Amino acid sequence: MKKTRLLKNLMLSLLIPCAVLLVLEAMALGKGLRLFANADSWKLFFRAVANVTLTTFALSINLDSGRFDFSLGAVSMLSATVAGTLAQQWNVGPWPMLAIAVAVAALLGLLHGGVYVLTRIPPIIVSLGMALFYEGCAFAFTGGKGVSLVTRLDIIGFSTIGHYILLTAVAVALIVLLFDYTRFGANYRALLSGQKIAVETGIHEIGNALGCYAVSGALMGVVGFISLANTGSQQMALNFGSIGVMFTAFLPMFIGGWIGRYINKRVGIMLGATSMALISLAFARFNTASSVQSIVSALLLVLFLIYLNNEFAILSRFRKKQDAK
Amino acid sequence: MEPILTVRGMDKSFGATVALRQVDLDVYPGEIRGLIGENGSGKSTLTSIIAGIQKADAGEIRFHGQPWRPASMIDALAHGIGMIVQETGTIPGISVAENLFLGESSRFRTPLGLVSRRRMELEARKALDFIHADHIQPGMPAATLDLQERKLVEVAKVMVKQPEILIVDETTTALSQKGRELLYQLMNSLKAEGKAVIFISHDLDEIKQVCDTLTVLRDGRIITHFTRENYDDDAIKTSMIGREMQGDYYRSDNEPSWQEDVLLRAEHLTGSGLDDVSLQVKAGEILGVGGLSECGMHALGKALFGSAQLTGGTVETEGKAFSDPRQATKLGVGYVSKERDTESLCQQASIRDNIAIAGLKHIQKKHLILKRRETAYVQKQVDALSIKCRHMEQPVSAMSGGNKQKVVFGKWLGAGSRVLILDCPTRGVDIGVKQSMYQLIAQMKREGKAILLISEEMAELIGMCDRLLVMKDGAVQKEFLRGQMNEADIIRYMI
Amino acid sequence: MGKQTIRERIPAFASILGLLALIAAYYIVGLIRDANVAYGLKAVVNQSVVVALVATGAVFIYTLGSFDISLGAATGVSALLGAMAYNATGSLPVMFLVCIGVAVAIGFINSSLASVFNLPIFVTTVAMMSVLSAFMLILIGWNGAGDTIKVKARDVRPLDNIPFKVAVLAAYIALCWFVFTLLPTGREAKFIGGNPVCAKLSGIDEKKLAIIASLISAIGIGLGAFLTIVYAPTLNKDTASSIGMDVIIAIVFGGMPVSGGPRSRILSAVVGAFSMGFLSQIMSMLNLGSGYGQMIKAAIFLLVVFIALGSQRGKLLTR
Amino acid sequence: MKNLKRSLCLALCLILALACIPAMADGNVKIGVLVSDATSSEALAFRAYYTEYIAKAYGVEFIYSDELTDAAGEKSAIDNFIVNNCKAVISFSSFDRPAQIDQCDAAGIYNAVATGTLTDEQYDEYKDYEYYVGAIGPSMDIEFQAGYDMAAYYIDQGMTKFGMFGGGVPYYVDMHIYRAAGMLTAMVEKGGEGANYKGADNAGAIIGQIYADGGIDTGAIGNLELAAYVGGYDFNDAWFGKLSQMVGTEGIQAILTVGSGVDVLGGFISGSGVKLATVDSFTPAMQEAMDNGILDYMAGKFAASIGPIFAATLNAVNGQPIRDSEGNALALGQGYWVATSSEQFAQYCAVDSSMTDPAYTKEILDQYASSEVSYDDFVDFVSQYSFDEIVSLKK
Repeated sequence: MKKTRLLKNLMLSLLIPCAVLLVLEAMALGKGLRLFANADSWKLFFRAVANVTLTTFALSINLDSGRFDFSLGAVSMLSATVAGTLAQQWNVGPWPMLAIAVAVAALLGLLHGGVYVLTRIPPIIVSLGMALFYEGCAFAFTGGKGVSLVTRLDIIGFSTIGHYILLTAVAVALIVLLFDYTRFGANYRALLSGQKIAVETGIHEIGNALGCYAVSGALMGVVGFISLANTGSQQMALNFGSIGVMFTAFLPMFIGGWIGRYINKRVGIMLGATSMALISLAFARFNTASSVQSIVSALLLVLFLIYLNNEFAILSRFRKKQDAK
Repeated sequence: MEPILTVRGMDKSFGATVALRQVDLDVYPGEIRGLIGENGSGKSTLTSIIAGIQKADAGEIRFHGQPWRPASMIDALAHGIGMIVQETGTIPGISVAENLFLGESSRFRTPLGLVSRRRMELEARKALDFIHADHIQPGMPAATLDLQERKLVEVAKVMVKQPEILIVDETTTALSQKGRELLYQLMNSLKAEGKAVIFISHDLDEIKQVCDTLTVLRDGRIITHFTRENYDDDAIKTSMIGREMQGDYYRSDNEPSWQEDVLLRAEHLTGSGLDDVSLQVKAGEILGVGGLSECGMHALGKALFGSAQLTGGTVETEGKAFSDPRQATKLGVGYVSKERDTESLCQQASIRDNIAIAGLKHIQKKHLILKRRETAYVQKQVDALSIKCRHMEQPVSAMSGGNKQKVVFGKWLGAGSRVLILDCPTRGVDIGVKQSMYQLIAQMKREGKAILLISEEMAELIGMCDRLLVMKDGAVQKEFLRGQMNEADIIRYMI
Repeated sequence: MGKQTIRERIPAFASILGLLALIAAYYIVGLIRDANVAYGLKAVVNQSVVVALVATGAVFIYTLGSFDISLGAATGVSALLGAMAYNATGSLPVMFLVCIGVAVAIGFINSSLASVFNLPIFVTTVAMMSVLSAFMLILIGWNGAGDTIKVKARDVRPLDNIPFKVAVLAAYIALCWFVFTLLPTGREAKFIGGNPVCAKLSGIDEKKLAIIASLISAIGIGLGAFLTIVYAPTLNKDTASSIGMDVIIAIVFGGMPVSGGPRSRILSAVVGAFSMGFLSQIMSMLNLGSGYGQMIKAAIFLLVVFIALGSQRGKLLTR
Repeated sequence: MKNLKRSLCLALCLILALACIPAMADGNVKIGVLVSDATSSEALAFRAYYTEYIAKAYGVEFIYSDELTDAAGEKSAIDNFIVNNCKAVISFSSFDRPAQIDQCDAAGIYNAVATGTLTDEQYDEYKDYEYYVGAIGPSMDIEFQAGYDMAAYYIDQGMTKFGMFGGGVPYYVDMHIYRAAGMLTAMVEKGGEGANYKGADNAGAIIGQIYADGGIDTGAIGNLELAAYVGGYDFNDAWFGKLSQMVGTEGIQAILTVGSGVDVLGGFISGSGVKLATVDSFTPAMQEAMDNGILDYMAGKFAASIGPIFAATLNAVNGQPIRDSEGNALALGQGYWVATSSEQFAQYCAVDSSMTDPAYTKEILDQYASSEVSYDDFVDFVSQYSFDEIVSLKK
């Protein structure tokens, strides 16, 4: 009984990624291509899984608690900029650089949380201000030059499938442990749906919120590092040029939420991110024009949301049809 | 005998509002102490300070003779004082076990620093068994529990710590008879062990039945104490409201009466927990609906206003059918929700906005809403209902429960509703205001309005209704007429 | 019955105080930097008027508690199609109508998508934003004249003057104010923003209001698009792209809660848009360079919001 | 309430304190600079030359605009310059050139175009405007040629299989389209009998085809092959994927980029053996890329190439605008330096280090930023932009 249910849950969890894979592979075959043609495709796929998974974690940690965060992109940009610059100056390899990026990003997250906690300005507005501020910082820090590490083969060489899998696995494991099996996580989940009760019971909301911002920041530090190590350069962005990152995490977050009914929520997010990574891979393999890409992504987002928000109605109509047969 | 708990000279204010002034209180071992007072009299504030939810501005509390300064609710509970709060105290998104050990997950830390869910759930099982809540599973998400089960989880959460003092704040309204009896039993066993209980309730009958001593608060002060021997309804009520009750409490007449026209007619309502309910309310009639909290009567209220998801049935007023709140409002049907704060009012909005919102079409003149007319419209309701406020721009969030309910009444009366569906209109309202509301309902009856009164308070139903429908499991079990209602009969059909 | 005390009224005026402080700072910095302060005032009007228009309309959407991030892209698409229509017909009225019409169509799609399928507006508009931006690029491709779509500058120059723009803005604000305060719409919208359940149980038709709100805001977008063409008749793929974020900031600057509800005010948008205009003048006079400039700007933004919010230190963190 | 007041005071003090720092440098001639790109290495090198070298050497203050994205932004920025009493505007932003000139003319401040040139019709309309200084920079022909030369360089080495990065091509950026068209034209011309790009076999037709498509199609061009193409600046996973895929394309020999090649492709190129060619600027980062074999061919402007337009602008501000015999404004072309080896690159950098010893030093510019300079002298001076000529100028 328990076993069959477990199996059923596992199958439902894998439903979306597998369906996406099948559809895309079929489309690829139709075009005479293979989705996974060579090592590059695999690398792209696992990099996207890592990026999207971590970004979606970073977004959902705070968004689930009703805290919008427009500054994710700016945090990843600024932490990568600082880490890249220091790696260049101190001539350190990828692992120390990753550590610097994570530490800096966690501090940036903490600062963001600190401003929020001190001023009590609604989080969405604080995040707008912080996004602007961090973009400005990154620009000022490098004089607008950004970072170029294209000649640092040790750092560029970090971009391997193995490392991507390692980073994703470690991040998922840590996040699952942190949010489902620690005191911090227990408090977090309590605050999530019962803010008032939790605070009155004696849970320290401020500390928890600061922790969330720091963790979310640290994740974006990894994302920034991955992208800098991948291309070898970090471009600057001003005037909210960095906020686009946040939007890419919505669809995987919703998909993850759906999958999360059948399996651990964070693993669900990873599976959602996997689906998105497949779509990214397909865009690259089919060399889809970017305007088509953005329209397709937007349509997917809307369609999935339509399903989610009308699931009950859709399912009952479907069942009625079944019954009629 | 030495008191376990002494409170001396406690002050507390919220901004300009003084909640407590110079409160002294002693609680002795082996007693069940009732706290009673109108809304805003300071009962909840006093107990929440004792339980560590908030801090006093001044004064001293001693527990077992030692100064008592809990850092939080958890801290207080760990050191012997636990409280079951008035509102829902469980968090829906986490499991029962996590709710039971909210804020204490570190107790289940493994050597690796992680929290052991298995151990937590084992402990939770014990706690639930302790209060005989065998049917609740510790691993279930709290969201899947019903209101009563959630309250039981809260009870278990407090009882597992075996507190020296248990504070129960208006908990029983959420419990069925069975749940109540369970709670009384627990309270009595605490009493037998020489511990103490502080019990807060609006229900005078209940409090008299349960408590050994009774302390009355008014406007943040302790007014007087009663012991079981000298309980006297009138004396208690008088001390609560600070004056003698004038006139009738409920209706004075004892005969059912109504006019001929049917103002509200419902046929075969099914769905949302209702099972083929049909009824009609005539002009000048007060139709009561009673039952246990989950019997479907609240869903019925919503369904009659067109805001429930039904699978079948029709509702019409004066021959015109309607199926959503918008049409209902247009046709002169008003609905006062049981959830006053979340469904009947917009908290941040002013008194003005809240009263005017349903009557905009009456305020409009040539389609325009002029502030002057609006002010006059609102002022009329404020005066008619004697709503206590400094000015009508005040946000309703800062008002007391009774005053808020008056605003809700004002909203529908101003809009000229001929049919009023009142779901627990006096819930959490203090006696003084309650009385004026009953008089208001009686007056609406005289004005020929059709009133559907849904209530969990038997006395109120018996006191006010021309006819009473008793519901159980979503269906009407029995109809009583005014003059033929008696509590024992009614309860028989309820359960 | 008593009246509100001055102290109770302060929050309503905090944002105006913020604007006044910025104006004062503008004059002081202008004095020190020997700037052409009078010309600067004109520049502020020119630069703020489009944001003010779009933001004023957006107040309706924000009041409902929704959050629209596609306003900039909608303005851009309306402007591009307006310009193309002008080039096809040579008629300013046609251009005007196309701007408004396109904006209304987009608003209608947005709101009906959201209300028919019960979608959260914010995410819907995120999707809408990327569709519209992609569409702008496609339009430029169709137009086939390089990276821009141009209207002859001299054709629109007669309209490119402050009195005309201020008149358009004033007329639109008057319209919005009328709908917001003299018709039931505004009150109902505030109620929905404050407590949607209660609003529904008070007989308010939420879907109808969502559609009305997006139509009114669409008029603002259309006017904004029209004035964008008038101000700078050469349009490209990024035309008006910054307006989406500017509008959010303007509304917040103007002291309106982003969550909408009863404390929403029409004038917030104008106050906010002009505050931003003055702030950007101050920043340009200080000539701090892009990075530091933006850091200071962010700090001032947060500071002004902080002041406008007053001290609301509850026990719980705001969400 | 107290809190409110305190914060307000704080805000004011902050602004005032800030205002006083740059106010020290007051009294100088102010020149506004319009930029639509604030972050590319070329833009930064230009900016450093102006703000670090020229500003000190000539006692002028440059006020830079934000990174502009549209014509409305240009107009607002010029308004801000006018507020700041700037005497002239040097423009690196080309969303609406005529509007910029009109606006400056109406306000009575000088306008100079520092990148690209006006079209012939535009020039005819504005050449006699009092406040139009003129344009110095690569014309579209020079851009076309830069692309052509780049492709020809590799074809002549016998390479046949290419990739191309189109940058702003999907956004219809003229400069990038002309460079890309130059590359394709070289392929068509050198691709043997009957070579064509989608049926187009001459420069004009190819340019037209790219404008029509908003992109570039891959495929054989005669006996050459354009095996992969990526455009745009999406910076998302799929886009990076396309880029890395392009580098990994079977048998690809060189990737021609219309710009920022090292920034977007550098990471993928390392160790792949594929040659990378780009149009960029002579910065240390590029030098390093070239030293490490990541960058193989670079056409670039030297940072000080914007010196002459400053000289012309300063002359105009000082009341002696440089005009030809008929009183027309300047319209001068200026081409790229091309480096194909580390040594060459190092030489170039040695001649042009923007902070201390730029290609156009104050000494050189002073000869032309003066009342005595004649139109012909100036034209002659600008035309000597090649590396060797500059070296001899410096001597």
